[in-house]
Amino acid sequence: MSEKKIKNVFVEGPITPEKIASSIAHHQVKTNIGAHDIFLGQVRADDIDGKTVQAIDYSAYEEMANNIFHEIREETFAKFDITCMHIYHSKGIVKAGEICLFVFTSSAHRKNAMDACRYLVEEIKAKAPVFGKELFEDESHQWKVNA
Amino acid sequence: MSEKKIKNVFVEGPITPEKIASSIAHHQVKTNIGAHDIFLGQVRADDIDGKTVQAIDYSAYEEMANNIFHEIREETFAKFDITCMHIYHSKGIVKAGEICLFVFTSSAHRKNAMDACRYLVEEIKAKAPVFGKELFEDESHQWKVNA
Amino acid sequence: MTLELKYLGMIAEAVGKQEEQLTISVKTVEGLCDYLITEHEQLKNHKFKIAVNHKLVESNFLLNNNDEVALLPPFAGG
Amino acid sequence: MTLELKYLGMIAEAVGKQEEQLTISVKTVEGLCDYLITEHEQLKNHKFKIAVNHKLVESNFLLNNNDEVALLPPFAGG
Repeated sequence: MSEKKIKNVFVEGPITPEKIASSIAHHQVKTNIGAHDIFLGQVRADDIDGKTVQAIDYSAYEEMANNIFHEIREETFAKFDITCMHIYHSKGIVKAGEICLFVFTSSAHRKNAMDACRYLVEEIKAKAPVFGKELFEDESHQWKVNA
Repeated sequence: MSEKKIKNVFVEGPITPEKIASSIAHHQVKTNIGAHDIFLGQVRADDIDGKTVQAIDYSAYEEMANNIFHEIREETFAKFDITCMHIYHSKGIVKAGEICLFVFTSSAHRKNAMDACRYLVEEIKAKAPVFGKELFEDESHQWKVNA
Repeated sequence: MTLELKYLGMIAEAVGKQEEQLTISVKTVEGLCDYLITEHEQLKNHKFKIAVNHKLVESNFLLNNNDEVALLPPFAGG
Repeated sequence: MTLELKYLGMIAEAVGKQEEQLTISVKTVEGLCDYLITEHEQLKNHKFKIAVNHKLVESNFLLNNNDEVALLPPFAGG
């Protein structure tokens, strides 16, 4: 495990397309990059027993989650030859159609960027202590569980 | 093969982060989407025999290329349960650090979006009659060949 | 000993609080869980993992004074 | 018959043009290629595929009058 500073992955509310664009633009000075892969999680308006999800209210065990994200990041750098990676996850309310997860990997060649991105997404889904309360239009809710 | 209109995949010059942001934003009304995967090809400033690539000048056999992109798109829709997909490729000059390929897939669940995106990228690299002239700082050039 | 308990997600909802300080005489995570389930019967209906000081642990894990113990329901990130 | 020839990428560079109309008496793609290589000796040093009317074809493909025939060097998309 490296001595790198543990980053805060969480952003309040949805991740905006503008933030994604700005993150892409920041990589244009890195001219050893040939391929980027970006995964975005978007809140679905699922129908559940006749009610429709309006939003998800995300909460996390934040300190542990940031540690876990840090470990996942270090493992990904060890496994794949990538130039850089970024992870952002929402906390608080994210409405249906809005983005709650942004995973961004870059590499000289496409295979590493794509393999690393997929690995990160699976690891995040399995290991990050993040919780989602699906809110319905009638103010009832249910707790989301990752498939 | 469907009767869908054949789209023009080519855009003049680099694909901008703003275009990518706007494409993401357009999907926020599609609330059956849970996952997006985006692949971006970026021009590398490769060092070749002591000279550095400054840009790639892309050309294509455009009518055939658009037919091929259409076929790839139809095959991808047949193979994977995805909501939508978008492909843009640059023609003309794209400088090192700029983006020349934008592949965007969306699905209810992550696996389909990621599988479809990877399939598309591999098919495009293998089948699309697109040609790239790597330009060096001394105005010499070489022709790029996909690995 | 004294433990800092953290309840997350649907567990917080089930027990009606997000955290508490608990002074208790137990040795293992299992002992603590047995106690918590008698205190909050509704926990029986929930699956959860235990993290001590931000690391997931097994039920035979030995607790120490001032440990932070979190009850984590199924994850739903992304 | 008359063919519309298209030269792409490094092939266009090698033959010094992007397209031409050619009136010639050949039956197959192979016959056309033999002719083109005698006309443009430098094509011997290039790998290329042939598309007729925007479809890749094999060397035994039978040409028709007014076919569009493209010489495609290795692809470099993305």
